[in-house]
Amino acid sequence: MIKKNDNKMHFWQRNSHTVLIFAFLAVLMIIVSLFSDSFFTERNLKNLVLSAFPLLMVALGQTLVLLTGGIDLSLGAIVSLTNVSCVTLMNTESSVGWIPALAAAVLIGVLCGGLNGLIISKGRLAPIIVTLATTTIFEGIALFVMSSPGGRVHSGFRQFFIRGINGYFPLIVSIVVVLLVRMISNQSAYGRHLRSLGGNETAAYSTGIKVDRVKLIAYILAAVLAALAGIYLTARMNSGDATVGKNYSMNAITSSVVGGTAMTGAIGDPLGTVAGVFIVTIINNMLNLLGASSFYQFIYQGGILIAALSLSALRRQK
Amino acid sequence: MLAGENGAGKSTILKILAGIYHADAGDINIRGEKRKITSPEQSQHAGVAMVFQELTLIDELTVEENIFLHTEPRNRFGLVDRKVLRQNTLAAMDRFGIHLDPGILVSRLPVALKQMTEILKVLVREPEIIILDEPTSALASQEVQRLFTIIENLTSLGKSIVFISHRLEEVFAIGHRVTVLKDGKNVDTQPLQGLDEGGLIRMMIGRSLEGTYPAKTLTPNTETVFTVRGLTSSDGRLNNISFDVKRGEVFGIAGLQGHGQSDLLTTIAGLKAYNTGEMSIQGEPYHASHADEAISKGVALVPSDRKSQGLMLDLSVRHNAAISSLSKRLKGIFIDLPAEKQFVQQTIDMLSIKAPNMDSPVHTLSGGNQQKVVLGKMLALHPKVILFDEPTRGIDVESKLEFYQLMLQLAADGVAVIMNSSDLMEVIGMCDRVLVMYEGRVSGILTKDEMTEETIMRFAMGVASQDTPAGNAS
Amino acid sequence: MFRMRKAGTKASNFKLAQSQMMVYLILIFVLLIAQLASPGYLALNHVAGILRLSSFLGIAAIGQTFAILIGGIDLSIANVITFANVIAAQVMSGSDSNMLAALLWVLLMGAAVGVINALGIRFLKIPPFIMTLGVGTIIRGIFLIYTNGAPKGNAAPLLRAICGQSMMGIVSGIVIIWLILSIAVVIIQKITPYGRQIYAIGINEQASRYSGIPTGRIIFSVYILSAVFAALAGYFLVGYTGTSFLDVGSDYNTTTIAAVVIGGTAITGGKGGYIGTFAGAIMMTVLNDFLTIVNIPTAGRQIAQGFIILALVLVYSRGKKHNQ
Amino acid sequence: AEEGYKVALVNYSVGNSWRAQMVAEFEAEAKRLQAEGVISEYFVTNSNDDIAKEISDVEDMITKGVDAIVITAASPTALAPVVEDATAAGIKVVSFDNVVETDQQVATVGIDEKEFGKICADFLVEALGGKGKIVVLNGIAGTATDALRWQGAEEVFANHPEIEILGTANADWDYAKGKAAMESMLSAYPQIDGVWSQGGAMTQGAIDAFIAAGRPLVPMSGEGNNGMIRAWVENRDKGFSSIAPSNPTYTSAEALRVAIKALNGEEVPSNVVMDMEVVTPENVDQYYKPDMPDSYWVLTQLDDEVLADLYK
Ligand SMILES: Nc1ncnc2c1ncn2[C@@H]1O[C@H](COP(=O)(O)OP(=O)(O)OP(=O)(O)O)[C@@H](O)[C@H]1O
Ligand SMILES: Nc1ncnc2c1ncn2[C@@H]1O[C@H](COP(=O)(O)OP(=O)(O)OP(=O)(O)O)[C@@H](O)[C@H]1O
Ligand SMILES: [Mg+2]
Ligand SMILES: [Mg+2]
Repeated sequence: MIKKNDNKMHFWQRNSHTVLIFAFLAVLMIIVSLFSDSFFTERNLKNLVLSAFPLLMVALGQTLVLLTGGIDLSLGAIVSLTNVSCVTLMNTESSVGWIPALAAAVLIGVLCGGLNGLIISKGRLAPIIVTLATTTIFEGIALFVMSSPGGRVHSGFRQFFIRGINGYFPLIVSIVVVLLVRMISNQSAYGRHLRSLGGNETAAYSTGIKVDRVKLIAYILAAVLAALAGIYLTARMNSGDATVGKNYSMNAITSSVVGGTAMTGAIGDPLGTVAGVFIVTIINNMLNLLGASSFYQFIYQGGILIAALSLSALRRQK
Repeated sequence: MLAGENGAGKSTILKILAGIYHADAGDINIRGEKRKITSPEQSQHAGVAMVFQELTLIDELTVEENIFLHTEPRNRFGLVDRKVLRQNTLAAMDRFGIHLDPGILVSRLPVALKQMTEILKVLVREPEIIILDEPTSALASQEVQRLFTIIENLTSLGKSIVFISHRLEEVFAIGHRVTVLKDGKNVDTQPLQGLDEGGLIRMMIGRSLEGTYPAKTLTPNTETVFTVRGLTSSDGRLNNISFDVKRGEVFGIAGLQGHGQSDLLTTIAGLKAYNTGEMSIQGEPYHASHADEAISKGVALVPSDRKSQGLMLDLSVRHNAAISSLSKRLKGIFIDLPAEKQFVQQTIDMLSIKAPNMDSPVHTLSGGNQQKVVLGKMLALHPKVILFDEPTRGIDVESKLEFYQLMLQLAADGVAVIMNSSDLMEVIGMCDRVLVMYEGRVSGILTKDEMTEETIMRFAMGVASQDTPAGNAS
Repeated sequence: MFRMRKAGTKASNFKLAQSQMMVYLILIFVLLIAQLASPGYLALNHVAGILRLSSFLGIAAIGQTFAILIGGIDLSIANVITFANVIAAQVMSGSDSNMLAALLWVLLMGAAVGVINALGIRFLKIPPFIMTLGVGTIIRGIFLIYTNGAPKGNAAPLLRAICGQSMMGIVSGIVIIWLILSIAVVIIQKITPYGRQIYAIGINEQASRYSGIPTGRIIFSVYILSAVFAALAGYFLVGYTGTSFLDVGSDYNTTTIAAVVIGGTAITGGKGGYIGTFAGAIMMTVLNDFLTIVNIPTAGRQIAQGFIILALVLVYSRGKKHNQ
Repeated sequence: AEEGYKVALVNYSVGNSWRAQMVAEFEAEAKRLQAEGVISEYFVTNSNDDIAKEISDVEDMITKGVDAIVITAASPTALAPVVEDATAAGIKVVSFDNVVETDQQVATVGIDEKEFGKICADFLVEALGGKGKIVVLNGIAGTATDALRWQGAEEVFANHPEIEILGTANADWDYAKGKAAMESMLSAYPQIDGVWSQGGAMTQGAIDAFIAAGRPLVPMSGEGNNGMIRAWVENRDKGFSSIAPSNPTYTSAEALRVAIKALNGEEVPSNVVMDMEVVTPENVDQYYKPDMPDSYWVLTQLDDEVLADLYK
């Protein structure tokens, strides 16, 4: 019995979660705007993008890693490490003083990701425990590089990053990165291989896929995206701080999963992650705009996240 | 052709060829040339492609994505070209006569269709040497026929095929030469012409067997041990199913892939919910909404997919065999370990399971021996109703015979024995009556005298149904 | 019989059985190094002190071991510990007669949290990692509201004595409690049907269901157990801290996971057990203690700790090779 | 403004009782000002130790259009740009406790953290007669407060070479970490003559570790929380002595008052250094409140009613 090839059904089958989660995001935004007239102002929306940017980068990286069936808890530490390194290496006098700093930050990202990827693939260790250990290593190195917060940032670089192109520079970078990551994960052969690892690693291996290399690249890509977040924070904070990244790993995992990425691997879409990131960010923004008490914010946060996560359950039970 | 008992080393030697295992000694020569194969990649370069006994598809990818995994057509940006991918898939399907929905997720396919996908995946790689490790164990007869046609085409094109099967008729149907392995050693290689089943069996086990199916000594009596009335599921997969199983009979279920046979068994076993319908065991009303409830009420299912449903692959043979019947061997609240070891040893002996020892992980066993562990686990429950879904998948001739004898013994002891099999010869050979399903309904219940491959197929394809007697339907 | 390289088979069997023993060997090795570097390290009362410190982590890690064995994880542990700590101090208010009441409240809270975790994991099918993280956040909100951020109350003198340096001669009471709990847990994991079923579920949940294991109920109970043991750890911590602190539990998510994994339990579930975790908990305490004593700055200490953990798991918890 | 100002407290953590009491001081002062009609509304945010979230908290307050922000920063430098943005948007910003390093704000309010470290070190030097072996308990590595307090102490110890520093640990101002670190050090060093601690709850942990190990108590510096003061008072007769210069919880209220002054157009100095209240062996009894819990901080301007409510 061959069923007619029904493309519409397949679209829904593959993208229903992404659609649902964007709907959730939209409902959330509408509810907030009902209670706060400052929500849909250009200023607030720009701020949202600015605040979401680093989490977005880390979460997109985390999504790639999750697709392989892995996890990277060290991304936050990589954010910190690249942030302090970037500040330390910046020459604020020279007009091109930011170039070596940027290059170094990206290189550090590659090295950190490479270390994670190598230990995980060649050492055949569980990603969660490897990255738990490398987290403390990277945090230690960050503290070593900059024992107390400070440093100064190249002002031209900073101006451009935050205010460039009418203040739309971060938005443009976000869109480009999202499209790139989505292309990698959904349209490239590499993306297929990434997912096939998450689906069934042994099967992927017997199909001839270079499992170790695919993994290594995934961790490097994720770390480079984390480095991007670190660089961006350098500009936004106009300084470095060895503790700036510590919440990003967990928030990134939450965002990815809220956005429909399966922690077991293979399933997920970077677009969904975008929605997840904005849900996480808007919860904070909304609690501030609504003036919620500091203590209750934890309850709202947890509650809304669990509600968003229940969406996939409702979908699955059909 | 490669033949041999379970655990003879067939899969192992071929996995060496495919680059999954490494040989410690010995050479591989392909077309007279010595090749070094240490990874699946090298094996592919050497023109070897293998369909593994245990499927290697990625559930979360679609049929076409799986078929072209690692050989994706790319456009000029280096991205996967979906259009070409679809075209190539459809072209390949047409060429090999295997038609599946290219865009469906593999996880939604029944085992047989997964198997066909796997075969297609190997064929599109255009290999010179194609290794098929028990490709037919999950296939029904028409699919097997289709596969044979493909194989014949390929051999006529000069490709070499290595084929493993425990269904001897298949060996003779398409093989040219057969190599028999036993305990990891080469017994002999012979042309199949001039060899008969008996001869092959002798090569495999060193003695002859009295036929493939055991003789029935018991005629079923009229006492009903298990009844199903009007079973209907909400998803429409089952529609008003009714039947009785009599004491001493083996009751068969047959039908084409996807017509609800597995659904019927899982529903009875409490793994799927049903809407309406009643069941009773030896006159007592029976209902189970979970598998553990079904098992405690004496209904056991031997599932079709041993890898995902049957076994905890990383656990030992002992833990696997004992897991369902733990409560039968307790000392207070603790497990009686000596009793457990004794029980597992008995199971190993009874089913002649070949395992290094009872504490080795079950994934180190050969496919057929794994299947026996699943059987042993369920037999330990002494169930009142036992449901077999493709129970002899991958089991060698000798073990099959032993298993059939066991089945008859169970039936004789008053257990309701129900078996779903896509191997029609097996259905005809073993069952006293067979229920044929079509689109979730009972299209007919045939008795032993009515059973032929042809009639079963007619009912299975919906051409005949119980109101239009099989004989004169056209 | 032709020979093949079976990197995984017998070797991995061996490894599996041995990895738990391996932890103990390595622990002894580490202790000897510590003794060499800092004479007096193995002095009786210092060892007793280490055991006492380990016992809190050890008790909290019982729950984490169960959660990881079943193929899940519990990240609500940190906040459950703090909440339990807050409740216990407040209910006890420094009086022995309230100790039992405090214990009951704390266990009740743990059980309730476990139920919520389990509901989300089982019925909403939310991954345990995220569900327990989210519930942890909510618990944090609850105890902040409950305490206004300013906890009060004190440990009962008896509890202080139990968790104190030494109760009966040299060994602290809490160490004895921990030992008893450990033995019970190991027995449950190794020779009761419940334990067996947990391992089976951790390896293959679907096959376990097909085998007639009440998977739903067992997963449910495991998350309850996990939160209950965390709550118990929080309760005993009041005996250690004297009063409650809002960040007393904050490190325990990471340290319990590390103790479990260093102890040779597979993070993917189904393999290992509390025997290893017991040593893992001691190992984590020794590492921390030793790095404090050798007096390197925080940055260096973190780097060293990370590398040591990596080295430990590299020794015995490596996965299978693809081409075994 | 006629109907009163809108003000916000941007806070980065509510993770311990010092911070909870600090928020309460702000709220008490804000309520008082509200009753007087000076302010119309106040908001409190908490970024939960997250620097980036605190940055967006400030942005959200700018969006809300508040007139003044008092801020205690998760990072002194990282918050500077957004504080400058707020100032540019016409908001009066006052930073306190962990202050922001920028001149584009109305003022910073707080104690002199280096002085804190110096007072503790001076006490220890004097108590030991300029000679002895000590250990150091620091706060959270990488924070400005930690660095400044240690700097202050280091300058003193540099002049006293006979004070030997045996070991240093970062115990994050945390009781349990302080106690565990002290236990490790006690077993490693047979002789410890004094403990220089940055305060928080660590000193209390150190005292308990000494008692648990059965070692005689030695002079230790601390900070004014009731638990530590209780241990001090209870062990006075065993010869224990201490000192507790303190970062009072009412810096938040002080910062708010400075912000209101600025809003009213009054001149305010750019660096408001509060008088350091120090708990000393002489005055310790007047600070100690036996019936308040250990987590209570003794340097407060809250009245008993509010305190009772906070610690209910
Ligand atoms: N990883 C392994 N480690 C140790 N022994 C193994 C391993 N894999 C297989 N074996 C053993 O090698 C032998 C050959 O197994 P193989 O899978 O090749 O058998 P087979 O001939 O394919 O049997 P079947 O017909 O049941 O599939 C068996 O005895 C099996 O137990
Ligand atoms: N050709 C096909 N293309 C796509 N989906 C199919 C096809 N055939 C079956 N399916 C779907 O596969 C799913 C699983 O089928 P299932 O395994 O239950 O079949 P079955 O009734 O067990 O048949 P059998 O017992 O013969 O294997 C069903 O949802 C069915 O609709
Ligand atoms: Mg085989
Ligand atoms: Mg089927």
